Formats: sequence, C-alpha cells, structure tokens
Amino acid sequence: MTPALELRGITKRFPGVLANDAIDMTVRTGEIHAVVGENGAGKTTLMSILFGLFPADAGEILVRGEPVRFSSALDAIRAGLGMVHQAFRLFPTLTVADNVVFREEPTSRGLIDRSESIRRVGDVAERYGLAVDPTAVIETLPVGVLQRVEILKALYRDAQILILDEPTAVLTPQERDKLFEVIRRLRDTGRTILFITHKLGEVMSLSDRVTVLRDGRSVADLLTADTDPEEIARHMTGRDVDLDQRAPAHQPGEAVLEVTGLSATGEHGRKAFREASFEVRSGEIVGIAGIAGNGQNELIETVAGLRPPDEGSISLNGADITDAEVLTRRSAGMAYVPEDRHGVGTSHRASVWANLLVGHQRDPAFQRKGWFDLRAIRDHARSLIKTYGIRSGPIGAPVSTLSGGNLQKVVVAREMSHGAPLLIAEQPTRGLDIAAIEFIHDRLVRFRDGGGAVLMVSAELSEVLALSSRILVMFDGRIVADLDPSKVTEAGIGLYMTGAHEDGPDG
Amino acid sequence: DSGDDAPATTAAPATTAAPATTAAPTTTMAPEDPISLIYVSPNPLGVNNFLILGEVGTQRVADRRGGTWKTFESVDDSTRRANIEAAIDEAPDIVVLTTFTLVEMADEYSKANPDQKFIIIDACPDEPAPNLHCGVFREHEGAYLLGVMAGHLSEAKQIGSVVALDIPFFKRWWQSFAEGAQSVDASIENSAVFIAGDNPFSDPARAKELALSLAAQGLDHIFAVGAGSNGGVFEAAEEADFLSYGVDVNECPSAPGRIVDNNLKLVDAVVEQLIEQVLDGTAGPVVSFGLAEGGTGVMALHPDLATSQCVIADHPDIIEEVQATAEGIIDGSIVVNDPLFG
Amino acid sequence: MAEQVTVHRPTLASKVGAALSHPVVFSLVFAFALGWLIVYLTGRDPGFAYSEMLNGAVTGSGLRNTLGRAVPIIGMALAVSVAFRSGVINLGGEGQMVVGGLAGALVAIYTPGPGELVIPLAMVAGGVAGAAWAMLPAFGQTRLRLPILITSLLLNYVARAITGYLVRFHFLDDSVTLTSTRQVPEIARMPRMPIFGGVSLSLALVIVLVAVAWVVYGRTVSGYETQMAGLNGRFARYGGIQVERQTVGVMVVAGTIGGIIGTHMIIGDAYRFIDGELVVSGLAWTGLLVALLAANHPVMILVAGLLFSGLQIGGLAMQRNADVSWRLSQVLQALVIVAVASRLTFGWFKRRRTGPSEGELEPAAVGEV
Amino acid sequence: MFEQLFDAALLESVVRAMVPILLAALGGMICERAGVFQIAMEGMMLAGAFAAVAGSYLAVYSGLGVLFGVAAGVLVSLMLAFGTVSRRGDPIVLGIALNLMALGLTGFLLPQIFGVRGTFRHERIDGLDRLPIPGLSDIPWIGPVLFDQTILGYLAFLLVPGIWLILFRTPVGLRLRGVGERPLAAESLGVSPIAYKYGAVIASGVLSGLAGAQLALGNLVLFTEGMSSGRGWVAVVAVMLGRAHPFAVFGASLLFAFAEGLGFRLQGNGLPVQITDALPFLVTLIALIAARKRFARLLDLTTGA
Ligand SMILES: Nc1ncnc2c1ncn2[C@@H]1O[C@H](COP(=O)(O)OP(=O)(O)OP(=O)(O)O)[C@@H](O)[C@H]1O
Ligand SMILES: Nc1ncnc2c1ncn2[C@@H]1O[C@H](COP(=O)(O)OP(=O)(O)OP(=O)(O)O)[C@@H](O)[C@H]1O
Ligand SMILES: [Mg+2]
Ligand SMILES: [Mg+2]
Repeated sequence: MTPALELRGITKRFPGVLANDAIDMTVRTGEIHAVVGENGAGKTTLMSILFGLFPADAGEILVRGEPVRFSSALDAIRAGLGMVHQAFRLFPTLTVADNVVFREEPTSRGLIDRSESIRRVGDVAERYGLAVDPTAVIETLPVGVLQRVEILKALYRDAQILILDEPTAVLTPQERDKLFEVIRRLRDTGRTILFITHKLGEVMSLSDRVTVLRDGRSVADLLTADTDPEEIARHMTGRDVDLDQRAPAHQPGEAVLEVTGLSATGEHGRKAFREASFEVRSGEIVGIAGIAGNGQNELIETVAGLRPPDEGSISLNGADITDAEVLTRRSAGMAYVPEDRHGVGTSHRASVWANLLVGHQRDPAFQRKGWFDLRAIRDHARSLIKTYGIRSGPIGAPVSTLSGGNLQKVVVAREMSHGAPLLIAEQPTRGLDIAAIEFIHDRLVRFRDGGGAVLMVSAELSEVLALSSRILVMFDGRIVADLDPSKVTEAGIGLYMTGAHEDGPDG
Repeated sequence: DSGDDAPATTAAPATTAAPATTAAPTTTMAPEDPISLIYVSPNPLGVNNFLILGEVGTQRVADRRGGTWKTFESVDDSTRRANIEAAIDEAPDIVVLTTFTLVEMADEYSKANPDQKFIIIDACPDEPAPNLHCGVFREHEGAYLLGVMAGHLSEAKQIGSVVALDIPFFKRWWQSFAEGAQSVDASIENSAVFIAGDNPFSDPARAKELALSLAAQGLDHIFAVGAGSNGGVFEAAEEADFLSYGVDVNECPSAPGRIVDNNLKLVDAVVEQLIEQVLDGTAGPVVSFGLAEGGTGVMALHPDLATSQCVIADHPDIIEEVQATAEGIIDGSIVVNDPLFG
Repeated sequence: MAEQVTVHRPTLASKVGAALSHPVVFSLVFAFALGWLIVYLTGRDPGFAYSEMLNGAVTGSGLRNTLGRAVPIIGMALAVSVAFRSGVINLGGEGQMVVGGLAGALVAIYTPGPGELVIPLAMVAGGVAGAAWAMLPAFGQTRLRLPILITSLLLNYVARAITGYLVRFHFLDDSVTLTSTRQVPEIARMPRMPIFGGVSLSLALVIVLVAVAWVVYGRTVSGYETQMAGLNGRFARYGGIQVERQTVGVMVVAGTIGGIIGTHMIIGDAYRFIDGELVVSGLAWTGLLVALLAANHPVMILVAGLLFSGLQIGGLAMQRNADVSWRLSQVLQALVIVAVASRLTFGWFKRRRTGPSEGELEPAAVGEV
Repeated sequence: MFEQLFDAALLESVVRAMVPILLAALGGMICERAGVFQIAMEGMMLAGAFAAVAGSYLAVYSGLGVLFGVAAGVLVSLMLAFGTVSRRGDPIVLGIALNLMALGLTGFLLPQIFGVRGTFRHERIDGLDRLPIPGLSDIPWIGPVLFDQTILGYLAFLLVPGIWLILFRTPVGLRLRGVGERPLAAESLGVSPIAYKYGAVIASGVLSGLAGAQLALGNLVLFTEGMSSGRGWVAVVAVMLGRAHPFAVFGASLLFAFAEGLGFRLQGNGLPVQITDALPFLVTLIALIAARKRFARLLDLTTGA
C-alpha cells in the first residue's frame, strides 16, 4: 500500500541555521504518527514545508505516491492536507463559521451565503463530534473550543492528512482526552494524523509510530509499541535522560506574599477574578492550575503591579504593596517571569544587556544619581550569561538573535539574580525542550531550597504536580481549590479546572 | 499669461507720459560695460503676475542695454537670506528685490553692503540707505476706479473681495474698491474674505470656495485680490454668475464676459524705469507710482480696451465716469485715502 | 556627494561594496543616482547641477547659510527623535515651534533689559510655551486614549490659527504691511559667532543639545527608560517604567526643544514673528525626515541635519546657476528616506533572485538602540 | 443669520469639498482593513491631480486625465506597497517621505513639462463635466447638491455602500479583513497576505488618484503646486474617526467638509479668517474626543507598543 506521505531529503536553511537537514520520513495511511524533538529540532519547520508555507531548499514530497510541489498552503489543502498550528491561527473578531469557511466560502450571487456556511460548519462539527457553535465569535471562546475550530477548519476542507503541532500544550487533561478521542475517531475514518508533541506520555498513549528529530535531522523512526519513553528521550537528546520527577521538599517558613480579597477587571470590563485570598511562604512553591482564561493571568498581573486591583490587598514581607508601583514591588523583593516572554519578558530590538537589566535600572548597584555605572551593568550581564549558560553573541547585540530557550533563560536569569524573596513564574517552561525544562525546574527548586517563595502558574499539570508544595486551582475567576499535590492526580485537578467540583472546594 | 502682453510697455494711460517710453532712449547712452542684474523674488514666481512682471522688467533692461540678468527665487525666510547673500556675492550692478516681504532685508543688506546698489519694489524702509532705491505704488487709486465701476454696475448693491491675506497692505485693494463703489452709491455693502492657508497666493481651490460662498450671500461683484489664486474666483464667476475684477495684468481673457476690469500694476515698467535711473545715477531714494505716473491703471482707460475682452468695454458711459474720476485723482480734486497710512 | 563614495576611495572594489552595503550610504547613492537620471532626462547636465549644489552649499555665504539653516533642522530633528525614541509619534513639531516662537518673540520684544537677560528669558519662554502646547496631545493620549500621531498633527493647524489671531489682533505692527509683530530690538537678538562669516550662536546651542541627548541616551537611567518604552511598551511597563508619565515627559522635552527652536527662528533669524512664516518653511518636516534618516541617533542627526540643510541651500544654488529647480532637493531628500525605509541595500539587489526568506526581517524600528 | 449661513450653496460647497476627501479616505480605509497603515494619501492625491491635468491636457479629454490620475496614484502606491509589504518598512516613515516626494516631483515636473510655475491653467485641459440626473437634479436643495455631480462624485457616493458590501458580504472582503487581522491565519488557509495587502494599497492608490482627478478636473480645472493642501491628512483622520467603517468614514468626511464649508461662510459673516481656518480641525478634534471610546488598535500601531 502506498504511504500517505513520503518526505525525501527535505533540507531547509535559515540564516545561520540548518533547520532541516536531509530529512526522510514515511507516514502510512491511517496511522497516528508522532514527531518529537527538542526545541529547535526542526519540527515546525518540517511541517511548515510540508504544508506549503515555505519552500524547501532541497528534497521532495510525495502524497499518496505522487510527487507534489506546494507553493502555498492552498496547494497543500487541495492535496488533502490540513494543519493545526502550534499557535492558533484564527481571526479573533470573526465568527466560528467565518473562520472555518474562510477561502472556501459558500456564495450565492457573489455574496457570502451565511446561513449556508453556518449549516455546513454545523454539519461537519456534528459528524465528528466536535461541539462548537458556528455563530460564536472567536475571541469569546476558551482554548479548548478554539482547538476544535482549528480541527474543523481542516475537516471542512476534507483533509485526509491532518498535522497537529503541539496541540495539547494548552489543554486540560479532560480536553486533551477529548482531543485524543477525536483523533482516534479520525484515524478510524481512514485519515492520517501527524502529531507533534514534547510529551512522551502522549506519544506512548496515542501514536502508532514515532519519528525523532534532532538538530534538523531525522534520527529515529520507531514503532511505538516497540519502544519506551527513555529510548525516545535518548534519541532526542543524544544522551541518557532521567525522566523521574523530583519529590518536593517541604519546610515552609514565614509568609512572604499575602493576598486578601483581591479582585480586578479584565479586558472587556468583565471581572477577571474575584476575592482571591492566599499566601505564599518562604521555602514553598505554590502552583496555580487552571484553564487559560480563568483569571490566572490577570491575577498574576495584578500581584505584579501591571493591573490595578478593584479591591483587596497585597502584602510582601508584611509591607502593603497593593498600590505600589512596579519598581517599588521589585525593590521590596518581587521577581516575575511573565507568561509572554516575547512581548512582555523581553524587548526583541533591545540589546542583551538592556534586557538583563530591566526592572533594576534604578538599583544603586547600577547607577548613581541617574548616571549609569556601565561597567557594573556589563559585568552583571556577563556573569548572568555565564552562570545560566545563555548562548548569545555579544551583549550589545539585540536579544532577537537568541533562540526561544535562551530567551527564556535571559528572563529567568534576570529575575532570579537579585535575591528577591518572592518569584512569580508564569508558564516558566512553556514550549521549552526537555533539557531546558530540566534546567529551569532545577533552578526553581534550588531557589525554593534557598528559602525563596515561588508562585507558579502553569498549564502543564505534570509540572505543577512535580514542583508544587500546594496547588491552587482557578475556575471562572475564583480560586476553587487548595490541594495537596501528594493527594491528587492530574485527572483530579482537571475536574476542578473545569468547574465540576464547583460546590465542594476544600480550600 | 507670462506678462509679455502686459499693456504697460506699449503705452500708458493717455493722461500721462508713459514711464517706459521716457526711459526708452537707451541708444543715446549705450554703456561701455555690459550690465549685470540680479532679481530676487521672495517666493516662487509661480503665476504671481506681480513677481513675473518684476522679472520681465529686469530682463528687458538687460536685453536692451546688453548684459546679463538672473532670477533667484526664494521659498522662505532663510532661503531669502541665502539668495540675497548669493546675489551680493556675485556683485552685480544692481540687486533688484521685490515686495514688502523683503523690505527689512533690503534695509539690512543695503546698509551692510554700501558698495552694492539695491532696488526694492513695493515698499520702502523709513530711512533708506543711499545705495537703496525704492519704487512704491499707489494701488488704491486703481482699486478705487474699479470700485466706481462696481458702484455703477452692481444691482445687488453688495460687493466684496477675495483677498490673499489679512494684512494691512491689501486694504489698498479691498478697502479702496469699497470706497470707490460707495462714492457712487453710499448704500453699497462690502465684505472681504481672506484665502490664507499655506498657499494664499496660489490656492485657487480655496479662492473659489470663498467666492462661491460670497456669491451665495447675494454679492454680485467680487474683486479677486489673490494673484495666482484668482483663477478660482473666475471659475466661480462662471458657475455662480457674478462679475469679478482682476489684478496686476489684464486677466479678462481667462474668463471672457465675467471680468469687468483689472487693477493694473505696471511693475515691469516701474522696475525698468528705476533700474535705468539707478544705472544713470538719477534715481531718488523713493519713487511713487500711481495713475499720474502710469504705474497703476485700469483697462478701461487703456488703448487696448477694445481687444481686452473686459466687460467694461461694453459700458462706454461708465468708462466716461471712470475717466473723469481718474482725471480728478490725478489733478488732486479727488482724494483717494491710502488705507495703509490712515 | 554620491561620487565621493565610489570614486574618491582609492581602495578595492570590496571596500566600495562594503560601504555600499551600509543601508544609509546605499540610499544616498541610490537617491543621487535617480536624481542624476531625472536631471539628465530634462536635458540638463547633472554633473554641473550637482557641482553647483555642492558649491552653493559649502562655499562663500553658502556655508554660513547651510550652517544657519541646519540649526532649526537639527533642532527639530532632535525634538522629533526624543519622542520617536520613546515610541511617541509626535507630528506636532510645527505647532510647538510656532507657539514657542511667538512666546519667545513677545518676551524678546517687550522685556526691557540687557541681552544677557532677555535672550535667555525669551528662550525659556519659548521652551515653556512649546512644552505646554506639546502637553495637549500628550495628555490626550494618556488620559483620553487619542493617538498623539493624529492630535499633534491637527493641533498644528490650531497653533497656526491661534498665533495668527494673536498677532493680527493683539500684537500687530501696523507700520509694516505684514501680519507681523514688531521687530525684536537689536539688543535682544541672538548674537552671531565670529566663524564662517557669522553663524548664529544658536548653532552652538543645538550642538550642546545634541551632546546632551547623546550622553543622556548612552549613560543615564532616564535615557535607558525612554528607549525601552519606545522599543516595547509592555516590556517597559513590566520593567517598572511608567510609560504614561514617560509619554508626557518626552512630549514636554520635545515641545521645549521645538519652542526654543521657534524662538531662535525669531530672535536669531527673522527678527519678527510673521504669521505663517515658520510654517511655509517646512522646517519641522525636514527635521522629521532628518530624524528618520539618522535613526534617531543624536550624532547622526547632526550629520544628517547638515546634509539636508546643505541639500536645501545647495538646491537654491543649483536653481540659480544650473537652472534645475530646487524642488529636486526635495525629491532627493524624499528618495533617501524612501530607500532607507524600504531597506534597500546593495545586497538586496544581489539577493533579489532568491527572494527574501521568511523571517529575514524584523519589523523596521522607528528608533533602533 | 441662520438663513444666511445655511442654504443649498453651502451644501453644494460641502459636497464639493467632501468628494476628494471621501475618495481618498475610502482607500485609506481599505488599507486599514488589510492591516496597512496608510498615510500617503496626500502624496497620491497630489500625484493624481498632476497626472490628471497632464492627461487631460494631452488628449483634451477628461477621461484620459482620470486614467492618468489613477495611474499616478497607483505608481505611488506601488512604492508604498513595496516598502511596507515586501520590505516591511515603517509605513509612517514611508508615508511621510512619499508625500514629500510627490510634492517635490510635481513641483519639479510642472515647469519641465508645461513651462509654467506654480499653477497650470489652460483651455486644453478638459474638466470633468457635471452630469445632472434629469428630474432628480431639479428637486430643490437636494437636487443640485446630490444629483448634479461629476462622474467621480457619483462614484464616491456609490462606493460607500459598494465597499461596505464588498468588505462585509463578499469572500474577497472577508479575506481582506482576515489578512488585516491575522495575516498568518489567512496565509495558512491559502490566502496570501502579501497579495491582499498589495491589492489594498493599490486600491487606495486608485482611489486617491481619483480624488486628485476630482480635485484638479472636477472642483477646479487646473493644477497648483501642493494643491492637495492637507486633504490627504484629513482623509487619514477620517479613517480613524470612522474606525475604518465605510458609513462612519463617510460621516467623518462629511463632518470635516461641512466644517470647512461653514468656515468659508462664517468668514463672509465677519469671523476672522484665523478662526474659520481652524474650524475644521477643531471640529475634528472634538469629534475625536467624543468618539474616543476605543482607538486601542491604533494606539498600539502608533506608539510602538
Ligand atoms: N523563520 C525563521 N527564521 C529563521 N530561523 C528560523 C525560523 N524558523 C525557525 N528557525 C530556526 O530553525 C530551527 C528549527 O526551528 P523549528 O521552529 O522548526 O523548531 P521546533 O522543532 O518546532 O522547535 P519547538 O519545539 O520550539 O517548536 C531553529 O533553530 C530556529 O531557530
Ligand atoms: N522573524 C524571525 N527572524 C529571525 N529569527 C527568528 C524569527 N522568528 C523566529 N526566529 C528564531 O526562531 C527560533 C524559534 O522561534 P520560535 O518563535 O518558534 O521560538 P521557540 O524557540 O519555538 O519558542 P516558543 O515556541 O516558546 O515561541 C528562535 O531562535 C528565534 O530567534
Ligand atoms: Mg515548533
Ligand atoms: Mg516553537
């Protein structure tokens, strides 16, 4: 039987990087095929080439045995491919139906036939069990639904080969399970699924076959049934990896951060979260779990001083900082690793040293009466680069020249280098590879063991479970649970995250 | 409309000796050295007839006497300085400056460069240096005559002016126009609107809208005092059916049947005459040109009236009145107030 | 000027290539080459035109005039760049200059006393007035969420109207035929330095301003903070920089510089405030282009300001002597900016065939640190 | 007083002032929808006016003038599209530079081509005729105001609902808005953001070119240096004020034109020119303040945030 897809010698060079190096890959019809690899291994690049988003420098692609040459996504779509991107590619102000039918709009007399497009989208959704309201506007929908919309887009175009790039990164376990059901159902209708992930557990439970990429090369092609996570990880990194989770230490001290009755308003004038009360003590990591959009991000922004609170109070080491400015908070001992490291945590066009300085530009160590001590600033930057193993060029070069992982290291290094007693870390490892995750987890734990207090928000439940001393769960703007990680499972937390336990929070 | 058919040179109003022709006998005093002249305008010449005529006069002397002439067009204050200084650097026989805009620089540079001769047209400093000679006009006399025409012709008894800028200088046009009209019929109402904006002397679009809005208010005679902007007023005259008046040269051909007459300003003749006088060393510090000297005038009294395409040509009775008024002004029996000096 | 790069270098083609690969150098060459073509097509001699332009800009009174006109150009460029560097698109330089100019003029005209006192006082008055005017759009953005880009632009027209009204109805000198204030008394005029035949002392002032800006950006906390705000507002807020206050602050600085330059234009150049004169000169816009060409770098502003001033003064000479309209200098200025903004480089032409690869370009910076 | 101010002639003058602004603003709006920040309308309009006069003069036929005007607008728009879309240059920088370039180049070419400086008027220049619609144009007040336009005047009016229909009811419009909102999303569905952005910028070149043609062959029959005199910037403001919605952009253009027409009229009634000149800009500022609710996207665009 001809394979659904065959890649031969795909090569792609970006300025300075060989992203794909003569990759061969065969995907059989009707299989779920996982593609794994560290950050920057070239997964997204390969999929983008496959989907016609940019041309390969060399190599060929065969779909059902036919050589194809895609010059745009359109060609790929016409050849029966569909792709769900790592970052959703949806139009926020348009409806679900408009998003789905985009470019394949049903028309009558030249105008878009809206009722027809709603009907068709509804039909497809129903056929594959994807519950979505076609008339809803995208920006009002939760991520789990957005994912379904993305899949709908591919199915509406009758994609036979579906590419999913890290589809589970933002999902709750429940949503993830639902997604897996959908994927299996699709396979059972004869479709072929290409599935990118960093989570080896997902590879094991879902895929039939797995391709491992490393440094732009395909280094292994394995039958899932014949392998195990350790072997995959070994192929990914080229060395042995200890996948065991670290047990959290437990000797909390004084309360460092105290939040009482805090509420704030979100983007559209809605209450983003209400009456949040909790504390974080020294020597503990408090994890906040929740589906994106349930107020975690706004809560953290409020604590960090980027969003004004409506009511309630925040105190740091006993001092009230409810209305304090950001710099006051920082000098009072707050460090903050924001969720959006590209837009908030770093400034792409600014230099490496400028990025390593921010938040402390007024520290006496770096300036006197408004005049910079440039030597001190440079030395500080160099020492951070060394301590945190940041791979970067000269410290005067723009930080945009760094890779995602190194960028995150810049943020983490900066935030951990000032001995602040409180570290707020939002999605500290999102999108990072195993080695980078390991590094950051290690730093967090060391920080905690040194008496630091950590408030961590993560969509990664395994991470929350592995690191936290206590787990707060947020749902619909409220903290609905305060859990002991040794007594709950991922699935258990997931239930709180979806509001199933609304009436029985134990916190 | 480059001014080469400007009426001034061919002949002047019958009432006086034409200045250009008096200065004409150059053959008798042919200079040994070729002369050199530099004409500095404060703004791009564009379709500003006034500035163009200054160039024409300068050129004519240079051509006749044998010599060179150049025009330096400025755009703003510092380029004016740059141009005047560049002109001085070249040390021509005379640097010719035009308009009130340059009067202060004329004063400054003439005092700083006593060996360089200057001419300034249109205005004069209080105490001009001996090497600076001024030629000024009594534009209000011509405007007054146009007013007389409007006074007779206006049926609505409402007249007005579309004026480039709201500056005292232009009162010599719009106020004297009103005064002339009111000398015929004291009940005539007058209004003046100003073009202003970035391009007061060449913004026909604004001029047109302003003229149309005056017309909508019932005015039937509108004086266009906007140099390059005048085209807009004339277009409006055709659309909204009123009569208009032009300035500086005979503008009647640009809207035949719509333009009554023009406040002629014979800049070329005056420039020519002044240059000749300076070259010959006969120029006084200030020379004023009005109806009597043939420096200003109207087409109604011009020999080319018949071919002028001006509306006034169809009203011989009014021309007679105008003729009488002009004679009165020349002999002093009629005094036209100078709005600039009370 | 274009030829200097290619001809006067006695070195290898590779060095020329290296120079050409610098976007600004390339853009200059590109603009002058196109200008050459334009002049050629109109039947004039481009070489002669350019040499007249160069001569007119740097010889005789031309040099003094180039330096003189560079004062407002550099000043306005600096004012714009201060705002641009912190991400504030201030198109209101003209209004700030006009309002400051009138205030400075009035102080210079009506304050008795020695020049040592009146001149600085006029500068301060001009600066304060310019700053006050600049605060309107600043607060419009921070309080009412109206983009400065648009309000500052609209307020230019309002500034012109208000100052025109004040001059026409309150401070009119009726001894002249313009809508103008009285003349600035001799004693209150900006002195000239005894160099290049008398260049206004204001040139020293703008050089000092440039130096201050350079030091502030390179070595101070405030300089760092404004630049961070300009590069990424969310990042700056996260780093404890108060972007709103910053916006008002840089607008005040920009307005102050604008007002000082406006005052200079009156007490150091025209000696009276004539309605509309500061506007028709287009100096604020030239300053804007200079800031863009210099990528908001203070020292580069000095260089680019002199270049554009020379282009304008030289353009007049070109018109005088080579019969090529000074408008060509305007075209050249625009072409340089278009080429720089489109990031045309020698390399681009070479790589043209393969096409730009995805992700090759970061969005262009208004101000690169 | 009231009767003196408001009459059919005022409305006619308002519509006359509005048509070029509206045409340019509709183009700017299309760009805004496609995610291109467009402030080069001033230059496109000026180039369009120049070329329109040139074309009409050459052929003694206004149709060719309009065609030339469009071509000139498109030429400038191609430079903008190349710079901003292909080279990802800063649209503000490019817009300002292109405006200056149009001013300089038309000023340079005017004497070269026509041998005049400042203004070019000639009887060979064929103006756009007004085409009164029989019957309708006789309706008092409304008739002469609305049904006695040049072809471009009618076009401007028809384009308002026309563009609305295209933007919000057709596939092309949906794709254009999608490109403006999330270019990556559009691209992954096979809609080329580059093509659509080019299309939008070229469309605005066409419309601004038409605006210039209307100005130089409809409102007047001549070319003057810098004759767009700020109308392109007004169009930019109209796009913002109208939040890139066709009917609101129409309203904003109308508001400005009305304030301008009223200003001319008030001057005739004795108000100083300085005040009446500022009126349209003051009215626009006030309207901006009144409609300030959300300029957030715009703020993000213009503050580099
Ligand atoms: N547009 C681009 N321009 C330049 N370099 C790029 C671009 N996209 C990717 N790269 C580089 O190509 C390499 C492969 O990147 P790619 O995004 O394919 O990795 P990935 O395996 O998807 O990583 P991740 O797990 O982080 O998603 C990286 O080194 C990256 O720096
Ligand atoms: N436009 C670009 N120009 C140059 N390099 C780029 C560009 N976009 C991305 N890169 C490089 O590609 C690499 C990967 O980019 P990407 O944004 O996918 O980051 P990442 O490592 O996958 O992290 P994350 O997934 O969290 O964003 C980085 O090295 C980044 O510097
Ligand atoms: Mg990826
Ligand atoms: Mg990635």
